[in-house]
Amino acid sequence: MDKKEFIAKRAAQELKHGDVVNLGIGLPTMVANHVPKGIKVLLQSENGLIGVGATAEPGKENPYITNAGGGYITVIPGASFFHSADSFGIIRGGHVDVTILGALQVDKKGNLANWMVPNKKVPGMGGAMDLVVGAKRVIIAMEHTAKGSHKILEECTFPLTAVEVVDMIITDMGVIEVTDKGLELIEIAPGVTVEEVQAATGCELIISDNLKVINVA
Amino acid sequence: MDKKEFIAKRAAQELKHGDVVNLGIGLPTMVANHVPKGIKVLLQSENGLIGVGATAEPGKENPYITNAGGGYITVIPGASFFHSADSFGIIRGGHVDVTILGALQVDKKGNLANWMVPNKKVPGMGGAMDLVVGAKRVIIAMEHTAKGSHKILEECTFPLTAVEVVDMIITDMGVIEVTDKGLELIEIAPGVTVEEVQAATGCELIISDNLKVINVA
Amino acid sequence: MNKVTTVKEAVQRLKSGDTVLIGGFLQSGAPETILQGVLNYSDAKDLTIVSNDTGTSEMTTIKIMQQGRVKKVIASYIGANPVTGQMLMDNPESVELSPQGTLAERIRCGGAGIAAFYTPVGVGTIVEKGKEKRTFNGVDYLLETNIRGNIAFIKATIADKEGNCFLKGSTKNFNAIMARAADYVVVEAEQIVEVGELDHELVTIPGLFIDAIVQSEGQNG
Amino acid sequence: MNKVTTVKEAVQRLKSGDTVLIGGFLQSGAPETILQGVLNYSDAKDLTIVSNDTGTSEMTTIKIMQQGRVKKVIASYIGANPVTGQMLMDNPESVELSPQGTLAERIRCGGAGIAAFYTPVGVGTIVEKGKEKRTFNGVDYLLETNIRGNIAFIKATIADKEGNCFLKGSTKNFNAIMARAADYVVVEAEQIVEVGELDHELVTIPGLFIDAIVQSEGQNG
Repeated sequence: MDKKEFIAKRAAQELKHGDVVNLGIGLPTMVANHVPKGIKVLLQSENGLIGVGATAEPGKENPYITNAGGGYITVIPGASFFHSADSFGIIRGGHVDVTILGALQVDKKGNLANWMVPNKKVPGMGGAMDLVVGAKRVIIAMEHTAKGSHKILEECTFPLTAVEVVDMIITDMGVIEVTDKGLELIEIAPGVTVEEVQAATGCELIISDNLKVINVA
Repeated sequence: MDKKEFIAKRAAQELKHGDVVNLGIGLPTMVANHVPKGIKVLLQSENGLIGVGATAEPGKENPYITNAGGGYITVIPGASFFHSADSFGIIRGGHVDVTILGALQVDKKGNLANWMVPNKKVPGMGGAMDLVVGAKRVIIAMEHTAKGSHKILEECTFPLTAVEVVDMIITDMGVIEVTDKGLELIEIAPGVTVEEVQAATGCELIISDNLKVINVA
Repeated sequence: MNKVTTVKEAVQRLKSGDTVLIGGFLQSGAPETILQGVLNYSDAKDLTIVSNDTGTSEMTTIKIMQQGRVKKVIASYIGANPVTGQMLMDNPESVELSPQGTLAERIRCGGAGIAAFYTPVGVGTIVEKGKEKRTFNGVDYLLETNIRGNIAFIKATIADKEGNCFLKGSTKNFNAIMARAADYVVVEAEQIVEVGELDHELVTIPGLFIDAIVQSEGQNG
Repeated sequence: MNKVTTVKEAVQRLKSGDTVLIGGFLQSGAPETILQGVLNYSDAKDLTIVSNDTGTSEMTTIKIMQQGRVKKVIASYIGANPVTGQMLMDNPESVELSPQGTLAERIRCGGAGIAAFYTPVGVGTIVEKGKEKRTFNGVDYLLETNIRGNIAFIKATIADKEGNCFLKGSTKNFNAIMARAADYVVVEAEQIVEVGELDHELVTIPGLFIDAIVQSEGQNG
């Protein structure tokens, strides 16, 4: 299985029936394809809709329905639309149950850096700062390292998106919970050792007494 | 002509084509019946609509269309509806051109008291404070005195609705502009003398060099 | 996610000490069926009521107040409810009057995660008592803080079973903003339809804000 | 009060030094016909542009920027417009980045007479630089001030001749709030209809906010 698909599948297991969910661009968007059967979530898109459906089929794009990446999408029955101030009222007001986003860096306090790399062209934070502050639960879904260099750190070195907001980190190597005591590895990918996860992580991991193997069958 | 009708007719002359107007309950509501021909104004009601039409005919009340007094009304073509926060966004944001309201007291600085009488049951300010601060132009339409006692004063004695907001006072005796120098009588009712207006007013009036007689023919 | 329930069930969520947001503007869009349920099926007391006007003498809020269950009111206009007027005379601390636009904005901010805002309304009046005054670009403003409820009772014209609501005409008033500003939101709907029957563009309140839906037994409006 | 005019006429209201609110979200609901008019018929310069994203390389805002007519940008995401990115690198003061929700709320407040508000977004990040931080109920918030424009350019799906606008689907975005926050508002509409043809309940922007209406020549959306 592709790394990204593996991460997306595991992240989808975090969703509960009825959750209002906002998915970041890229890998997090793939989570929508793996929502467990019997579970209905409402996907919000910060540009102004709730009830995001599948990507529009080529040739069937509706120019009035786009997502936050500018892509043409569909909506499900019960969807609705609103302007940007109301959309971020939903987000900032704590009405989004879960947001799943990518990251450049996360640290042991749950600090998040996912909007700019120093000395590179700055794309702007878009809605990321609002989302991670406003959502009840923030899950980072990303590859464990960036071509071998650590992304999970003692302390973020890139400019922060927000302070102490991350609840969980889901990677190709494991599932980590952000706790008051630090980062706790609660699940590990099949065929990976705890030592390997630790070596790929820039801060000390607490290993759960009840460590499980990720099951995305 | 009835005093109130006289005042309402004169007040209606202040409206310009295209104005967004909010009329208070009571006498000011009568202004709507006297809008000059060829002039179209948009009446806003702070409970959440723009494009107020005539009062609903008995038996034809639409329960979904009421005004700020709870009365059943109609709407004109091009009307629209919105919630209270958006309604007061219109008002506070300076998008109402004129509000015409009654008053308990007005003073020479344009201070207004129109929401409570000390030691009487307090009805609450409703939307009055928002309206007089937000509207571009505030016109008071009222009888010149309250059964002989002054309502236009050196300084308001009742709790204020807002500070220095009144632009014009229209009464059964005259039309007064609030200027930097004080209250200037610019029009006088037919058959009334300047001395009578001054005697009915609790502060000194500046008499316009160009004093006209009110014409509501 | 069918949220339809009975009035009796829905009002069990009301607890003593709660702050309750009650939608409507006088009789327009008032959640009278739910309030009747509070009267009949709930004994919650020490309530703080947030309402534009606390209704009129003919409506139900006044009856709940007459049972001695309301300790505080936050409103903008109370001239049509003599019990609220009496409360204010007996104990000025028990009724907080907020200018109508300020009240609406405080509720909107409560739902939108804004802690407080600066408004020019109330400067130089008794409303400014105890509030920070601050000048921006030469104009004075008052700092007003947000309002949230433990529970909100609102009325809709049509609701689908997931809670998407259409509020017709001028019934949007405080209903549309209160729905966003409470931990638990009960809507009474004149008509309850299947999901998908309500036009996407007619949704005044997205269903995500709604926790329980009951059939309104009131008149239209 | 027929507000329909030509693009050429409408863009004459743009003056050098103006703050211009430009609606849309990337290509969605972007007022491209008006912006083409600015490119062709206006020589206003020293502009401050407020836009969620300043568009993409294929769109028109970038062309106006390439003419050297934009001195400042306020936006939340500029990754699709390399000229804005370059402006930021060349002169960090010339591009103000605001979190998207903060940007939206600043504009809404500009239209609603609110001077400033406290948001929890941006605390502990570079966004808090130079801003007041204040604690409400144990949570830190930043004070953000409102934004108004001298002029706004927006797009609607349908407008009636008095300016009542329907914005379909996700094209509401920044268009619906910018329409309320500028001294002069120009809307391009895909379809212009007589007053009364648009359902009261489908009005996204009441006509009172609109000063000029032009026929959009752009694609749908």
